[in-house]
Amino acid sequence: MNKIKKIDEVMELIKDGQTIMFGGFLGVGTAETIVDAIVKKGVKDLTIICNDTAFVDKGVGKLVANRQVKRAIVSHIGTNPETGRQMNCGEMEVELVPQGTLVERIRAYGAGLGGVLTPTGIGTVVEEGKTVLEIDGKKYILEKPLRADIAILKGSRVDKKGNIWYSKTTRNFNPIMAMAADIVIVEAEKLVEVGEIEPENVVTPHILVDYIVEGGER
Amino acid sequence: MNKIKKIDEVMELIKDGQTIMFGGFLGVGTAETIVDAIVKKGVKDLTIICNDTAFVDKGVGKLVANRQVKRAIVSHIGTNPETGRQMNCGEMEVELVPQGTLVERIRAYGAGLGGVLTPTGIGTVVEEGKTVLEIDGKKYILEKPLRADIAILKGSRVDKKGNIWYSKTTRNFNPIMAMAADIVIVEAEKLVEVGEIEPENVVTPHILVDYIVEGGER
Amino acid sequence: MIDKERVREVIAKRVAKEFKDGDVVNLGIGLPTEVANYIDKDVEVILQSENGFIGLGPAPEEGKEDKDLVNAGAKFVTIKEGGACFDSAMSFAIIRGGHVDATVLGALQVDEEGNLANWMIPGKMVPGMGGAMDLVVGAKRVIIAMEHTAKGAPKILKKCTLPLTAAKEVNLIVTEMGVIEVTEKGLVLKEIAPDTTVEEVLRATEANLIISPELKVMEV
Amino acid sequence: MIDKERVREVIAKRVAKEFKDGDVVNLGIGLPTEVANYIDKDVEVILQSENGFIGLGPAPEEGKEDKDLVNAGAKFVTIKEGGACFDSAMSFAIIRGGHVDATVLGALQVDEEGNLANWMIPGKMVPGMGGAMDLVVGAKRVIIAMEHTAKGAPKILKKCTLPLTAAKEVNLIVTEMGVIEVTEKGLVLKEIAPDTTVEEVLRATEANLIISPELKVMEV
Repeated sequence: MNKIKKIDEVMELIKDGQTIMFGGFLGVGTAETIVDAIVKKGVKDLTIICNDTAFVDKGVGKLVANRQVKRAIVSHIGTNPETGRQMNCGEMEVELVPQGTLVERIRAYGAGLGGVLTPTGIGTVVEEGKTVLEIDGKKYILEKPLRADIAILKGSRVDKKGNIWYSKTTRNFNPIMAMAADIVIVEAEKLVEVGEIEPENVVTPHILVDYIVEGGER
Repeated sequence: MNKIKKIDEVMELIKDGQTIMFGGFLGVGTAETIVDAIVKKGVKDLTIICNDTAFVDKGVGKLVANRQVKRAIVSHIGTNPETGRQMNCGEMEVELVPQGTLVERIRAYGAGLGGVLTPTGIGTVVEEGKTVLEIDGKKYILEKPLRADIAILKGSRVDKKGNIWYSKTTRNFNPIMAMAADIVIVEAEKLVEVGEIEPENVVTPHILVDYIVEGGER
Repeated sequence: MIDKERVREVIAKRVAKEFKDGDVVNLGIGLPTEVANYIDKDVEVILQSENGFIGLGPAPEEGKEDKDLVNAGAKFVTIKEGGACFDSAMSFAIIRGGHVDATVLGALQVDEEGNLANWMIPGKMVPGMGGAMDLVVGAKRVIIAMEHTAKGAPKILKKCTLPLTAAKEVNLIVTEMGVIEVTEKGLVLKEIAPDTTVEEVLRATEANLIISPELKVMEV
Repeated sequence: MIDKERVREVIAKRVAKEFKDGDVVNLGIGLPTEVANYIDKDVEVILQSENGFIGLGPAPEEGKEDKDLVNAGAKFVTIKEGGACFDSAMSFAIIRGGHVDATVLGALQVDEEGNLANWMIPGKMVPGMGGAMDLVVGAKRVIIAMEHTAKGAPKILKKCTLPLTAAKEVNLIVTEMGVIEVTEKGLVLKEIAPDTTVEEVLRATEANLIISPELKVMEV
């Protein structure tokens, strides 16, 4: 099984209307080479799931700026004025989710759980329209799992089987999203030989990764 | 803050009737030096939370054999005939929990979640007496979080601040239990200098660890 | 009547044919573990061990055991190049989340609805379910590898009488007598062992069996 | 009237005194970030950064930035020796699970019940809550570091009018005018800035304030 593909090969998998998860926190840990290719391909009506919409010229923000996003499920949009503008004039839908809830909803899908019971958001607009359970005297919101058609990860070191190691703060949502999508594509900053990452230091095991694209340092 | 203690110093924390979590899977990844010291101290009526009750002469099985355990919350007791015997004659209570549910209940407490919604056990005795929720057409058991007074971990390499790295299959329940107890004690197989474990390869961050005991290889 | 060892070999060999290149598989303790010995060399199957790793390899040579590296039965094993270790939360996220393609387990009883009982005999054997309940619920395919009968008594029943491990999760049953698929319509006998008659299989089975119109001889 | 910069310094300095050796603290963007500059050198405070690490250090020298190492505001930072990196699920498990001793955040409004509004102004500013809601619910102590008023209008109210970040989670409010504790009985003014009168504080506060019988002068 050779998972290593050219960027054009994996672009065939990306289609209008898909739900795509992107790792990254304000663009750090986002697969920029793949994002650029999606911008170039110009697919429309995407639902993106990401921590935030980054910046107009960085990370998934570029997809927003290029008007390819129909809906964003994120915790923060403040750094990308284009998201706010499109949201306010009804061009784009935004579902704001507390960051800890967002990552846990993704984890719930990936881990086969029915949802998340979190105290975060109790007494706020976040609880509106949701089931609230009282468990041993404390209230929790039942938050539903989140899945995607595609998850796009950025790995600092990726071995040729697909095992991933993340440098510093590039890890963020990447390993969790690796569990929650039908197809998982990783952009490798550095492609290394199998065995170069010690088994204990692998963060995302290769069985979760379908395709590898070389991205280089950027 | 010096977290490094002599075994006698940490033994002062262990008392009759406590709930104690022990990392380890059939004894692999269990802090044997600390277990031996608890056997020697002879505290009684413990509730232990562990993957299993290991063997009569290995891991937490020694505590069972020495009749220090009032109640065990575990997924498996088959390798320790003493557990079965004490359970059958009413000397000890055993709550059997599916392994994935057990670890997720511990994680739920440590992560501040209200419980776990799992499909595991639906249609079996495991669901008896529990709340079952139907979410988007599928049934899930609501399983409650598990906490402990003390968590006892085994770390393969532990730095002097308390950062832990686990070798091979010794990891198992250890990192999850590190989040779910009031006091966390780690037995270090090898104590290393701060900085020897790369920040990315730390599995249990030092902020979760209260005390370190040197254990050596065994 | 073939001897015990040959029975286990027949079952393990047949189960091994169920996998395709790249499959992630969890093998239970006992007979299922032996399946690994018969996987075609051209098929790369990645074994998951629920105590916390993928890339489970064979037992080490004597004297080369690593005290930190065991399988879910606490036996010394090896890890293949490219393997990865993780904690139990991740291990069961992988299992329950559907990232394991198949699990192979033994059974005390299986029934027409695909219900499975393999974890306890009340008042007699209560070892605990370990990871079995999660594996059966979470794996994409559940394959039961077992002897067709226990001391002559059928194990494939109309309805399980022992406490269940999981309801309606079994996909395939492989015994020394044949291969049975669990379908919406019931149990379908798809393959039959050489030198065995359909009548013999029916006699050894309490459940209703639908005989596949394309019934084949099991390769053993 | 002291100038803006001095106001921020006064607040950050006073908040810095709240920590004891070994505390794990998460500092919000903006003024709270400045608190790090005033922590006593004998007190080791471990800073958590919700984008995924502990051991947050100061900004790197120019030219020594690591593109992979930023804080939750995407600013280049450093990691102290003994720091550790993790994913966002672990980061928020640490936060929501009560493993962070204190979080310091700014506020648009705080009220008598300890309710906090700091994430949106409907129709005007909707940046999203980011990690704030989890931090406020999960941290053992929630410290609000903010200017006492906004363009002369009180920010400490009887009842928040903006959408809440969390209900009843605030423990302490530090402003340039004083230090206010949220208690069961209401808001207690515990410290007052030098050269400030109780009357001035009351006038700048909409909420009822209980004046502590041990009212002290704030060290700034």
